[in-house]
Amino acid sequence: MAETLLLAPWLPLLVGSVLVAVLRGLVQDVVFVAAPMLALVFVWMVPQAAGPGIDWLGLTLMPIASDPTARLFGTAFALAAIGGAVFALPQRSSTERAAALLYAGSAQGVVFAGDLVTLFLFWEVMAIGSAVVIFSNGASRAGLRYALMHAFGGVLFFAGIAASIGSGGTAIRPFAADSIGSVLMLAGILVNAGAPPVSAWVADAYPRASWSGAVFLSAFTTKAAVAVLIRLFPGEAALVPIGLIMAVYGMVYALLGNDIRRMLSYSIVGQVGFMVVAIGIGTPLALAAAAAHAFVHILYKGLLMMAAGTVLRATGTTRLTALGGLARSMPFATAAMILGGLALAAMPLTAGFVSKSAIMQALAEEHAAVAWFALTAISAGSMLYAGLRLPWFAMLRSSTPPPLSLATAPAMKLAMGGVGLVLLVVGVAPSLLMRIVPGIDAVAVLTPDHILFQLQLLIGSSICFVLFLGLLAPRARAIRDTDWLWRSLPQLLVNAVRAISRRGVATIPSRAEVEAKKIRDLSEAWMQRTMDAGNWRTGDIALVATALLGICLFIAAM
Amino acid sequence: MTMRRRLIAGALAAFLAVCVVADLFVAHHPAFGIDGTAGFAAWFGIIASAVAIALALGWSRIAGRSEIVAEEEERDG
Amino acid sequence: MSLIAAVDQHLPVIIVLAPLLGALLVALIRVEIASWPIAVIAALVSAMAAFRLVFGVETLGVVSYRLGGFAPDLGIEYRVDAVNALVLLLVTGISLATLVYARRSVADEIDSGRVPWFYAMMLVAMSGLLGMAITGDAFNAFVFLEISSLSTYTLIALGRDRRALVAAYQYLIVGTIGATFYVIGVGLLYLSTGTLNLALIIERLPDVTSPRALIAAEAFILVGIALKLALFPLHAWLPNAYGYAPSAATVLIASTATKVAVYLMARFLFGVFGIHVELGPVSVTGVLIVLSLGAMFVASAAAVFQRDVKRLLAFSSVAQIGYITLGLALANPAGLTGAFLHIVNHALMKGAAFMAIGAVLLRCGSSRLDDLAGIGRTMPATSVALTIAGLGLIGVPGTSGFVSKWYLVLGAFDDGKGWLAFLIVASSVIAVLYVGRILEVVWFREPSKTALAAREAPLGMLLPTLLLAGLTILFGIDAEFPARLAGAAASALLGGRP
Amino acid sequence: MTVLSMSAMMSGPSLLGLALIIPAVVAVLVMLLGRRPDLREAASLVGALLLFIAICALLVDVLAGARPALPLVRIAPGLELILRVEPLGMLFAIVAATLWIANSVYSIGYMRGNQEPRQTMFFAAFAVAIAATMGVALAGNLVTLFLFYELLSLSTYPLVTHKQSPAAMRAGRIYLLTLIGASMILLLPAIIWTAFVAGTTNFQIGGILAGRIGPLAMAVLLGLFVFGAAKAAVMPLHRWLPAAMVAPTPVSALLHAVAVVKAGVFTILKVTIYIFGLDTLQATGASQWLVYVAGFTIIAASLVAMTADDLKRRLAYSTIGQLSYIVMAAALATPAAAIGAAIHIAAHAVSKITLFFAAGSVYTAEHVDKVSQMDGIGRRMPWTMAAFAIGALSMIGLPPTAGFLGKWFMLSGAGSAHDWFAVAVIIVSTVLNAAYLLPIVTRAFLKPAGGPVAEAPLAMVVALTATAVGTILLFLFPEVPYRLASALVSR
Repeated sequence: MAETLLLAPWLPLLVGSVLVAVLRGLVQDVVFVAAPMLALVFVWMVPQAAGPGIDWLGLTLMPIASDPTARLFGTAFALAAIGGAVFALPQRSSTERAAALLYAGSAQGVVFAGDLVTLFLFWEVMAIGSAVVIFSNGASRAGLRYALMHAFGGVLFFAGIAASIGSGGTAIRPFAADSIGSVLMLAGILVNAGAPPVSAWVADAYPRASWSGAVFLSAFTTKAAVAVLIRLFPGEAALVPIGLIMAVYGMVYALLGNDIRRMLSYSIVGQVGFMVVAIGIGTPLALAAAAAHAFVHILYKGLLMMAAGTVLRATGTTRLTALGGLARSMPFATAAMILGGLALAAMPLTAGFVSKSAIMQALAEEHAAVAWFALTAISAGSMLYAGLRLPWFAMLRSSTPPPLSLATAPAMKLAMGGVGLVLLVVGVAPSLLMRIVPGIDAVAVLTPDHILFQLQLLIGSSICFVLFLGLLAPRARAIRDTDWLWRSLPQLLVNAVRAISRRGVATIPSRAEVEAKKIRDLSEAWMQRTMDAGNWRTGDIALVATALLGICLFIAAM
Repeated sequence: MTMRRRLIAGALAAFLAVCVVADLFVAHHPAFGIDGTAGFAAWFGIIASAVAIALALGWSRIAGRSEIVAEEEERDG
Repeated sequence: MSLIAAVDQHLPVIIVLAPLLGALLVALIRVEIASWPIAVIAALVSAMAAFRLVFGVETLGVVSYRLGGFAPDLGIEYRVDAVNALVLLLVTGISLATLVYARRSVADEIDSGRVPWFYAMMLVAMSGLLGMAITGDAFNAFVFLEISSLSTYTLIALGRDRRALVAAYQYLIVGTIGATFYVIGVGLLYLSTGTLNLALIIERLPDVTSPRALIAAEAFILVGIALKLALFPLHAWLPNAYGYAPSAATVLIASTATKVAVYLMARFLFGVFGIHVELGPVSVTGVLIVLSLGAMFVASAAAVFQRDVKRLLAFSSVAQIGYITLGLALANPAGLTGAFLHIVNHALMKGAAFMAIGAVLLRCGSSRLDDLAGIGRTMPATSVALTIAGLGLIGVPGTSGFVSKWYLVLGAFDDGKGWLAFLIVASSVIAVLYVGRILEVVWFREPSKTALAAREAPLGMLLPTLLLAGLTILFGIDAEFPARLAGAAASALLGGRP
Repeated sequence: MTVLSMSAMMSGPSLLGLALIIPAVVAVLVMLLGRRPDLREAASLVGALLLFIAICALLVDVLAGARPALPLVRIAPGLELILRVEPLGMLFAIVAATLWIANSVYSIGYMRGNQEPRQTMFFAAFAVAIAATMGVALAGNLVTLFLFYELLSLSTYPLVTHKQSPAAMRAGRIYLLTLIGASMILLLPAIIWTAFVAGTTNFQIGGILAGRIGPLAMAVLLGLFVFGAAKAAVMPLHRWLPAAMVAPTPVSALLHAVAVVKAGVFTILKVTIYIFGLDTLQATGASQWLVYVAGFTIIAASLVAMTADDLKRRLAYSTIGQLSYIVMAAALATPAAAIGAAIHIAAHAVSKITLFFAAGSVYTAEHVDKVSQMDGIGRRMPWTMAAFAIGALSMIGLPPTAGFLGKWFMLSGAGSAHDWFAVAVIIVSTVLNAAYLLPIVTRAFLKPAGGPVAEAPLAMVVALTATAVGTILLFLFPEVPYRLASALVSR
């Protein structure tokens, strides 16, 4: 039993995190890359059962409990971590590396957790790790906002767990959002998933990470939330509308975005929306499809973030308005961006087509018409921003390209090439994916009607893009987002209160001063009196005594 | 609209037409009826994209902020 | 054997006579060196007698002694029960300690020619107070009251400060008024009942036909005594009297004189008139509670602003007397126990405090608060005693003040007066203020020049000071003994018969 | 080793006595050794170690189920002083004894590093305060508790006014007046009322008031206890705590972590468990109002903390909030919440002392006491600010730090009681805690260094590193506090 614990996939990553923090130079590089590889091995070696329990605080913690879902997410997380680590080899920040491994390890911990408390512990460590990844780029304020948001989500989740363990212990099991406890839990998870009304944290924080940090960020937090949703809230009907809103929101903001990584962050929310909708449907196929989509999404979003990171590292900016014409000078990144974008848009023969087909089929089987039509439409929209707008304006359009300060490092090419290869291989041979996600093996992917359907959708969308190219041109213009709620609203409130109180104070001081003077005079007089209290004239004492006697006698006489 | 864009648009339209024609000859597995009709995805894709663009532009009209603010936003670590 | 038995028989009178004879002796010999030993011996004899008597009372119950062997309705009866046994013990004990303490202080503060007079007056005052406590005769009590008062006026007037004379004069007038009121009241009682013996008065009260005369008598007597015990608002004579008297005299009168007056008041209230008598629409208890609260708050607040420590402590005395009278007004076992405990405890801690200030006065020549700065470093033992006394005044647990407050508050709850409990403790927070001022200056301020020059008090003064302070602590930790005596006193009073 | 075996052989009651005597003796020794600073400090350290050993020996007994008692004196009928250890007191005692060691080490570094005057007085008063704390922790009835509670107030006064500046004296006055005033006006009547109603003031599991007074009177009585124990700093009686910030940092650590405020919340918790009884409070709902008051205090204090630029002031308001967590948990009166409250006493102690140590270390090294001056300080003083960061995480309640433990139980207590107000308060305050603590950390580490690495004196760094490590160790191995806390509610 104990050896199960030693095979925990999070173990090499956490140990690696400590080592990376301590070590330097080539050894650090080796550990940095080897740790996630070892984690991938462990994901597949650890027995498909609950590991040993550890007694702690009167609870039994199950730090490792593997099942197919855990293994799927574990694989995706490990692949993302390997890719991210290789990609980040030119990044010399030890802090970011250590934090990234901590982050990746705790993400593994979340999906392999055997009970709610363990899950939550890893959940919080994940928040710390990811926050440090952002901080390590010097983004103090954005990092702070990110940390606060996760503290909020974490404590909601925490409160939900604490309130729910009364009924049924800490076992991981499906909940229904029917009590305040489970609603809190759901809310906490949804915060991490980037659901409205707090979706804005994703696009606020991720673009502030370094060129390499964003790759890690794009992989774990939101998808770990998806994994937890699959386990805790399968078939929760409320998730369907929430997911739809996320999908629309992500698409709209991605269409308007200027900064590549901001666009990609919005796109994360949009794609997670697909998964959330599927989880809300809740059939075995839907859940498996959500998991598969998470898997694929981790890969193609990682690839896109790598491409964006490459551009950022080379040019110092990711703003579309400043970019363009890079296809010639950065062919590798351009290819990666196009491939990633097409995978996102579910172009046939990419992995995205496989997983999105599974989701659509799950919706179709349940006759969830609204969701099906909406998501189909949003798929077309995804093509607009990811498959077309992004590569066109960033790379392909003819424009004077910004000067390149750094060439794309071989390790980065290797990482992009590897991830891109996986996307293509899975796209060509969907059975590979179906092997590790057995729930979706009945989905028809590469059938003629299916391919034709998708091609028509994407070409239709492309025609629109060509027609309305001018409207979609990037502009240096920010769009208000839901972070207005916690960034601007409090300031407005404070200002309002200040203004009111200032107006109030203006009238008060004169009166207050008068009162204060009165009180001061009184207290001085009182002090004088009390100090003199022993200095009565004898006659006064006699008078008082007589008066007292008189009163007594008077009362007696009545 | 430049000549090149017209050409591309024409090519795409032609390709789409080919697809729609091909769609007439494959077996469909509709779940909602309309989605089984040939060429459904073609017109749905165009309309959906147009709606998406309209939605985005409309929202940017409502929620957009001045450029100076946007610059500040970018600088704000 | 027979001698001891004979002495035992006459213990009550020995208690009073020993100091009186001692005073006579001192006055006759008038040799400065001899005065102090005689005075101490006289006080010692009296104290030993009191001790023996008290334990006798505990086993035998009431001790009655007929002066000259006359029957009570003709002659004077000395009567010792649980109530005044406590007071006798207290007065003799404190007087003894004060006299031991007095030697150096008196040598410093009193002109050498007057020293014998001073001791004589101390002894006379002591004997007067003891007489007031022990007698069972209302008029005899007046006589002793006058004896003690007259000697006290003299003691105060011996103070070196010129204002002492004025203070003494004022006290003389006020005291005389009080005594006059008292004697008028006693006269009214005599007219109604035909006797001066308290026990007999009580027996005959039910037959009295005119309640109005009785009520008038009560009013006169109570107001008279109230003047003597400085019940608010009749307290104005006290701060100056205490403040300007010689240190030793201050200790004596502060810890004993008012206590005996309180005893006398309790005697009349519970024994003679009955506490629950209605004075028209208002009850005696009601009036007493209001006046006690006034004392507790007004006098405490006044104490906060004093600049002279002796005056400060004097105001504090007024406030503390308020606690005692409040306990009387509660008139239930817990409250009365608290009152009598506080009679003892307050005597001890106020005695210790005034003794400590006397020592400071000796060494620094001033009792102004500012001149006490940093005295804790040069006179640590004295300052410790002062600190303990101060904490006792606040009622910090571990000091006797806490125990008496405990009973008082318990009494208030017992009476269903929860609000009163809060007022009791609230007023002790004011004590935090004035005691805090002293302690802060003494311990935490940089020493003044005078303080730096000062040395620790001489042993003769230090020992009694520390003894009283030690008792304050001891009775705070193990209050079994005083609580037993006070409890016995309370039940004796509530039993209705003196 | 011999000492250990000796104390292991001693019986429980004599250990109780030792717990009071050791610090008292240290106080005397420190006074006597005033002229020889090294010996004087050695006395403090050895005393702290001895006390720790004695308390550990006692802990072994208590964990084995013993509840040794040591009657001290019987003041008067119905009024006696007695020491009796029970799990909660044990927990408090072990926390205070452990942190005394850390604080002694730290104080030595701080007092010497800052060349503070009157060090003898300082260390002596400190030892007396520890003795008083032990008395509070081990008190067997309310009267004993009150005695030592007051002694604690008095003995810490010279510490608060240590600087003797006008501001310090003013702070001292506020300190003493609030604490003694509240305890005299409210706590004392509450105790006497209890004695009057129940006929005893002994602590008994399940309480002594059940069925003796009505719900309304019970609520009032609880109010007297809560506000009487002003050391718990429940609003509006919280002002003394920020005022006392003028004191040297080791004193702040003593106030906030080791002794004073803990004595306050300890009193409240002890009273709810052993005088009122959790079941009684649950059944009558007499403590519900307190949930709201404590909740308000938590939020309000956190908001004030956000606006404070003075580091110690910010930490002071943080303490006020954290204390009210414990008070709120006590008021919830569910077993889980009580466990949470008890554990939070330990958790908050070890993490807040870390924060104060770090603040003092920053002050000693660079004379910086404002948050706005802390740019890049984490790069110059990495150990100090790393410890601070750990303490901050613990305040927020994030794993892997001790702060998580208490919050876990408090939340499940609030949840199981369906007290959603309390849950909401904890949620909101967690975010607020993060909002006022994390910026300090980010500022310290993310802004440019602006200077070479220069830590505070070694003794201070050692102490604060030890407490920071302790914050994490307590999370990983919560066995002892958990067992003690759960013994509170087990039948």
